[in-house]
Amino acid sequence: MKQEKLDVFLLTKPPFSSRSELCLKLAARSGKARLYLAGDGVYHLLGGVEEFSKCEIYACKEDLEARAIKAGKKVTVLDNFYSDFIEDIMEHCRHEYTY
Amino acid sequence: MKQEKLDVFLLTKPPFSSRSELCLKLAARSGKARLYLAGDGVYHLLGGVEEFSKCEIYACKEDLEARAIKAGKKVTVLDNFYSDFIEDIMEHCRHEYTY
Amino acid sequence: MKSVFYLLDTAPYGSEKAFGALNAAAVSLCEMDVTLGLYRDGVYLAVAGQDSRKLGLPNLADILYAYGELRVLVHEPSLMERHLFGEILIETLELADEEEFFEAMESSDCVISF
Amino acid sequence: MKSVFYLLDTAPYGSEKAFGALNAAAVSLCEMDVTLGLYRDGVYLAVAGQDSRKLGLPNLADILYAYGELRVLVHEPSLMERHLFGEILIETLELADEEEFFEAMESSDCVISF
Amino acid sequence: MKILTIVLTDGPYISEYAEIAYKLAEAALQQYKVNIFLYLDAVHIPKKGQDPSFFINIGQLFSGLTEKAVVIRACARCAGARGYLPEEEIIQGSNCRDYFPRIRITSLYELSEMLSKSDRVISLSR
Amino acid sequence: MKILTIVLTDGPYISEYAEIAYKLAEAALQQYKVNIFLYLDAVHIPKKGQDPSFFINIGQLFSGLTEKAVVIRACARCAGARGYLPEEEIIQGSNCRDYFPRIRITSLYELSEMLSKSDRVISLSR
Repeated sequence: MKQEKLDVFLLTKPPFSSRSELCLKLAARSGKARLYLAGDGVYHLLGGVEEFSKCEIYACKEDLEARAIKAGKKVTVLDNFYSDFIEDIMEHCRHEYTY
Repeated sequence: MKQEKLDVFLLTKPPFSSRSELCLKLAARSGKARLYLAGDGVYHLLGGVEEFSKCEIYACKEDLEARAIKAGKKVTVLDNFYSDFIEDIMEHCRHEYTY
Repeated sequence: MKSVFYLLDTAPYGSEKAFGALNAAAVSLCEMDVTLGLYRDGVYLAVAGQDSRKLGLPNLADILYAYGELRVLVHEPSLMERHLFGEILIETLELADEEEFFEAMESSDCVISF
Repeated sequence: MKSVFYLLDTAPYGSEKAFGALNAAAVSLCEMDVTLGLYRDGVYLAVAGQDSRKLGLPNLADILYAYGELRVLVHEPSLMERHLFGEILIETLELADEEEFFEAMESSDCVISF
Repeated sequence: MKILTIVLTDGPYISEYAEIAYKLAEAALQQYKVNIFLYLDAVHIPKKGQDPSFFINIGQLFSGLTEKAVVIRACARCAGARGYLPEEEIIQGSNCRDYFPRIRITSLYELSEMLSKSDRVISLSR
Repeated sequence: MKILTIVLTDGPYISEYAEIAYKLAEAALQQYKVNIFLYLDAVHIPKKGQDPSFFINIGQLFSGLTEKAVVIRACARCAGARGYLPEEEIIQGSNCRDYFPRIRITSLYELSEMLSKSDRVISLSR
């Protein structure tokens, strides 16, 4: 599945944080990016980050549940979020950023 | 001097902080406010906070020096910033806010 | 001080601050008029249906329900900005426009921020 | 990792973070290509003439001078926003527009944020 | 005598609020009664043995305030979470052996009591 | 074996990054070598005796990681400033009696060494 070496972004900050803005700018520049949402990062789904960003988007299930946030169809909700993320950054990615 | 009971604001956060924005909004609503700038709050002087705000403005000398920020003529630079601030909030003020 | 306004502008779960603000507000209830104001990222606390068991953290919505007598104001413009207007919110909370929210701060004897 | 980009977006003196970023960048100099990027509130570190003696804090501008071989990029749009363009800046620093700044991040093997 | 209460939520060094609180307390203590309540990360402030080579020793500053009658209390839940545990015995005015003398761990209700008795409250938080 | 290094700057409870770092390390340690460098407030994480009634005990989580060969080091300057002092003697793999076993206070140069030997670096900071 994850053959292509893409840039990987882990976003744990909520919208309106300046780090979030930086993260989304870098992801947009990358063109080919996977965006992992965990912690307060899952709040980006409320604003429809999956609609305006061209990234593949993954979200952490337990963080969604805690915050009562639903993920749209374009978002992959991962049960083993951290294992999948680790495999991605260690094996399949070009550059990794965390914000 | 400080006879009139005004609202007093202590601002220690830099511009673009959401707390700074809240502080300046509340100061504008107050109409009669004294604004004390300390810590990173002194960076508001770069944007000319003394021009667009109707408050009397006081700034902490050692914080200006550390950050190499100069205060304009409308700003009172206090040597004994904290003593003056304490006297103001304990004796002469209606409501005190810290951000 | 007869009244205190606790201002929470941090999102729940990502930090201990929301839990800290709730506890501080709760213990003040017997001695003072208490308002908890949810502002900016603090408004995320208002969303109904939170289930934090898998995170091993206390359910903050349950704490809000447990202190039903606590007055909680939700800053409407912050809700709107965060696309929370369509979401189901905890029903014991009070929506406040900016004017009402600021008036509640101004009419409290002190404001404590988290 | 052969190169590291330290991102500082916090103002000096109000927090230990600027001091921490400078130290981390300094110790990395012998083993890696190091860039310190001043972004958002981090650009306040670039102002010349800092004198922190009365605060009892280390003079961060002096530390910048002491590590003259450290590459420090200042994000120009952040400088502009903060009305710092008219101020005298520490001359050893390098101004970078957004494109150059992001390119430096992208061409580093890792980014560490403060 | 009027009463000033300062509420802190940040630990030392990472933020300047402990130092600002010290300066506020120092300026106020000659004329007013001063309380400081340590909440969340601020419970790290009174830890003994701080040795900040480049910064002012915040623990010592706060210890000095207690010698001038400033009352400093730390939230029991926040302190316990961070490994500062209250003991039954009070030694040199403190119930925590990790803390400087006279600085005590108390229930959060003490915050409420401090607030309700105060003429002015200053809250400093990142 | 590839190496992952995680750099932390926040203390426990006040931010979720210690927990996220734990989950990342736990997910990585079976296949990769994992280092964690504790900087600034993160030097509070390995303090013994944490008793968070409502939260997960972060100190114990990190202690558990060291049993699975995760290397955890704390910056000497940051630790010293906050009252965690290194001793000459190493007991149970640690040179700080306030810390859990196997977690050691080291020079900041260790961060640089960890970074230069790593295949991937994750930095988590408020």
